[in-house]
Amino acid sequence: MISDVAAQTVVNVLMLSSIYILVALGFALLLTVLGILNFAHAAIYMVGGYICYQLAVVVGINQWASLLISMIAVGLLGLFLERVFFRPFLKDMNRIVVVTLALIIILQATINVTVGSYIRRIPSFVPGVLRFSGVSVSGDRLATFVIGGVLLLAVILFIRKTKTGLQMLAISQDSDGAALQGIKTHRIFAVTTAIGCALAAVAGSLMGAILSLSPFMGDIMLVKAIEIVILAGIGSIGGVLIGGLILGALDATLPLFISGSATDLTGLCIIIILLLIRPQGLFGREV
Amino acid sequence: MFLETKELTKNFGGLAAVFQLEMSVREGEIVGLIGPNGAGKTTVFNLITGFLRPSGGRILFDGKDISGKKPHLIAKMGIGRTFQLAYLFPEFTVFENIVTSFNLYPKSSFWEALFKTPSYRRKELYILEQAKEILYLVGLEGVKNVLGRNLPHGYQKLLTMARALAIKPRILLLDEPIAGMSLEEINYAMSVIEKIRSQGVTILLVEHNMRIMTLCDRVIVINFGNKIAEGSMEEVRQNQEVMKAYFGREDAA
Amino acid sequence: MVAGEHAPSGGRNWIKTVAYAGLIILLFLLPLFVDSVYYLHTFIITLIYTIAACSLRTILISGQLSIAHAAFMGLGAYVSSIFARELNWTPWLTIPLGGVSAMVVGVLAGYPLTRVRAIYFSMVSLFVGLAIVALMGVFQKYTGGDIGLIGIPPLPSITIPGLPTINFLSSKIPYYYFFLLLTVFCLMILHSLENSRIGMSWKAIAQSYLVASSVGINEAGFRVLALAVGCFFAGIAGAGYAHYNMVLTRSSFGFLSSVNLLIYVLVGGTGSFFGPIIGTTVLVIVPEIFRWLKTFAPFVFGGIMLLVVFFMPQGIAGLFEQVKTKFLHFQERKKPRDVS
Amino acid sequence: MLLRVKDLSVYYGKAMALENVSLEVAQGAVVTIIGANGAGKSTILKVLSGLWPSTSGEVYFDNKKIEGMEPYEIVSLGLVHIPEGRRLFPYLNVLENLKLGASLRKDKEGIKQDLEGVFTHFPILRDRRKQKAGSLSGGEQMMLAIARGLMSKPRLLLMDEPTLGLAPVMVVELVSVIQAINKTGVSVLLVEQNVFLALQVAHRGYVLEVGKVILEGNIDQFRDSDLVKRAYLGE
Repeated sequence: MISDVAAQTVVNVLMLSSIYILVALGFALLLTVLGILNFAHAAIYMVGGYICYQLAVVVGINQWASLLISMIAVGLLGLFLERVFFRPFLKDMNRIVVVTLALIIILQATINVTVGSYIRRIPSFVPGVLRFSGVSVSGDRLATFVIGGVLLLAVILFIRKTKTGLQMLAISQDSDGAALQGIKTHRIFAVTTAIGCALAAVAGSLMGAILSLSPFMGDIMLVKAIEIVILAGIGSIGGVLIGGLILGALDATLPLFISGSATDLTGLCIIIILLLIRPQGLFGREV
Repeated sequence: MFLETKELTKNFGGLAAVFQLEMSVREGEIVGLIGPNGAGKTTVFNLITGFLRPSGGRILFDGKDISGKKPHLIAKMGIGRTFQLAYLFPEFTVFENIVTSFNLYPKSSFWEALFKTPSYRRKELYILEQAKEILYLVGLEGVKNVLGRNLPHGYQKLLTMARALAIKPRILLLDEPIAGMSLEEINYAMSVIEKIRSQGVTILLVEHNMRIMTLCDRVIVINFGNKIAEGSMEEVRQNQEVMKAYFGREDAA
Repeated sequence: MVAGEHAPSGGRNWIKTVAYAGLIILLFLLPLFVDSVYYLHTFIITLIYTIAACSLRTILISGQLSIAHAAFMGLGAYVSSIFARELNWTPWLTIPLGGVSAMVVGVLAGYPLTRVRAIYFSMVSLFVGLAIVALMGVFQKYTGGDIGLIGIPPLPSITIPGLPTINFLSSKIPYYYFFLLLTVFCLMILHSLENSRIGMSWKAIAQSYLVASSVGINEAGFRVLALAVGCFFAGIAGAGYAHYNMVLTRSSFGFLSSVNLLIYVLVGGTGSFFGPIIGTTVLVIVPEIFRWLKTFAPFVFGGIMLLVVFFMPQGIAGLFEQVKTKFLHFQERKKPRDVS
Repeated sequence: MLLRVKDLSVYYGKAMALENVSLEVAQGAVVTIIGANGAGKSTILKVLSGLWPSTSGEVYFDNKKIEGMEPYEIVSLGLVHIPEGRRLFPYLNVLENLKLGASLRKDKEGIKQDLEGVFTHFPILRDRRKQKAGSLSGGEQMMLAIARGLMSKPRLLLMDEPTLGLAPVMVVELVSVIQAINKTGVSVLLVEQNVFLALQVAHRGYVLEVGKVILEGNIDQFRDSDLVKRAYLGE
């Protein structure tokens, strides 16, 4: 039995971390490449979940196909948002804050009006419980970890191995310097936003199958994304993976030892203390 | 010695920007600190004024050790400075820039400021008078209501000097005070520096433009964070080491 | 003329004073024309949030964009409620106590926060806010946790000899006057500070902390002072709210509430003292007008925000400023400049 | 004329940075703009490469009007800017930095050849190709910045204060590097405070003071000019 609990905890940590990282990675990419704090990122995660739900439950197509379509659709939504709402305000922090906050309100209201605020669930991607040599784990949770892992690997390979990825890194280090190399910065901004949003959509859809969907599910996730980026250090993409794992581990294991709201407080205190020691985060550059 | 550095050292990630620098300034002098680009002059300024913490060595001002103190405390001791780029408060007018810089004398308490007590008003009126004097001293009265960010470059440089005067400095550190000025502006700025000195303020300045060296009683030449020569402008000009550092060859251009 | 009061000449100041006095008198007479409980409630909420938003501005002008402000409101609210409820202290005492405790926590959090600037400050402040709200959950015994705190005493009635007793439970009108007076009082203090040497130092730090410290301004000290002042008034606003609403839940002081306050300030415009007042008024009252839209109502709120961002780069108050500058320049050209 | 700038003015708000600056760079020439800090030298280059908008005036490169173009369009024409302070990508390695210089190019073979060419020119970069750019010495960073610029296949190379922070020995080396680049047919517009370098390599020069051209002509005239001596060497 002990090993059962241990195994489930491990899977929970990995599952939660995958979801956190999928969302936080996009948030971090937008922060380092475009230089914007996209508060609406977690609302996009929520929209992704609902698109998947509508396709799988209301339209009734295969849920794997729904997941894929949701990912593409939200990627396109990202292109639209970048062009219309982000690009005009890239250099103006106050206005980008208001724009992205307005987007949260509008996206939440849109879902509320079209689908309603009742809690929804996406049917399981991998129903039932899987057994490995006496240990049983939920299929959906394992699937989430696998899908998350594969996507993250793909994104990291994309950034490290392709020309576009290299250009993303270059812009994140020095955007004017990058423009002088002939990099089409706006094209890279668009690609980055699309990738970030698509990742969030996958996370939203998976979350809809594991737990549930609500128009306000993004609120908590936004805080988590910011926590991870801060923990990792602004500018560090690799740090997001570690930061996500740490936060996932805290959130999945602390409730086993501490009850109620003390878990939140403990997690927050750990982060605040860490930031006081290293204001630039675990892997960040100098503040 | 009025201002003195002893074995002053600053490392940036293994590279020594300033290395065991020994230099000193006497009260009432104008001293020029010169050296090629990247020689560490601005780093020395930042160390003296507390914007950087030394990695080693000491800085003595009027006999007191000031190494590693916070910038605002060093300002309070009477060390004023300007910056290489014309740093100023862009959203304040010229006059507000100067008035804001009067923080130390006279000092008002929180409650005085909140209730605008008669003593607070008296102090503010006194500050306004003082600020006007500085305005006249540097010759900015014509643009006193112009926003900092709308000011032409030469005026911005003058304003940074005016602002540094507001702390009633005993020594003023000027970082490239005439860079980017036209010949007329340079002559004017130099006359202002003369006037400041005549009020009993000691001056240490960094400058590329050699014209300003006619003002200096003494120059100190540094390269790679170390002193390579010291003396009058004439003496330094004869120095082979200096010529090599500056022009990369033995004879002057 | 003292620091911060350079531009306006005597004549214009006089007009300004009359305009403010007129506006305040109008607000005092308001209950004569409005007797709907619902409208009065909306106005009271607007007043409370005006105090909170203006105190957030105080922190903002020192270059610190805080995302924790609602948490400090909550701190004031809970401290005041707990002392009034458990120890039977009078709210007249617990409300200032709420302000002071918010201030103390603001100062304690403030010193470490001065290690970080700009966007880093905003993000770390977010954690501070979350930690405060989490703390409220930990002390469930006193705060009621997620169920909420009920039975918070209202403001006690006031008896002034020769006048009828003012009973705060009789209608919304006494509360309206209480909050109007409180708002005027708080805003006068905040305005006075902003237009003093202290306010100028705050603004100087925001523009360039390097230059500011080179002229002897203690950056850390002034930033903590801004937090202290801002948090104190947030605590006062929160405490007042507690004794008006008489029920508290900690979720109303979380991340989204802090963000809401920030929206009020940013939409109103950061360039002038009146920005947060205008922003709060527009963003509380206009959506109330469109309440009948039900689930569509949030579009009004979001729509205002987008409208402001796209067409008013300096916020709503900035729009007024633009018009005013045009008008004043027109006047200035007509009359010779006075040399003062 | 390869580059022709006519009456260029730039204002930041109300503050003037450049006023009616006109200059020309002929095909194959090395031209220098000298002036003190804050004279507006960098501003000219930023306008040329599309980083800053001009307030008025015209810029023609190869008889094409280029102001208002995006930086990448300007790079694609062969106008390549090596900015002040080098602006390398410090967390990327040398090879990646060089590849980014060739961002707009599609000719894989050509890129490979040019990379080889760069490595022959600057053998030290081959040794350091897997090292992060931020960890290089000042001189090596300068070489990498020039090499990265060459990877864009420039016709005109804009260099902003390449001597900044270089040891005197490196400055002498830089002279031969610029001359070698020029021999391959690339024109150079060099912005400098270091009069020594400018006088060594340039054919033609302009002196900029507070946003205005106060002197222009052949470099021989400069050597004898009192104005240049006075401004930079003292009386």
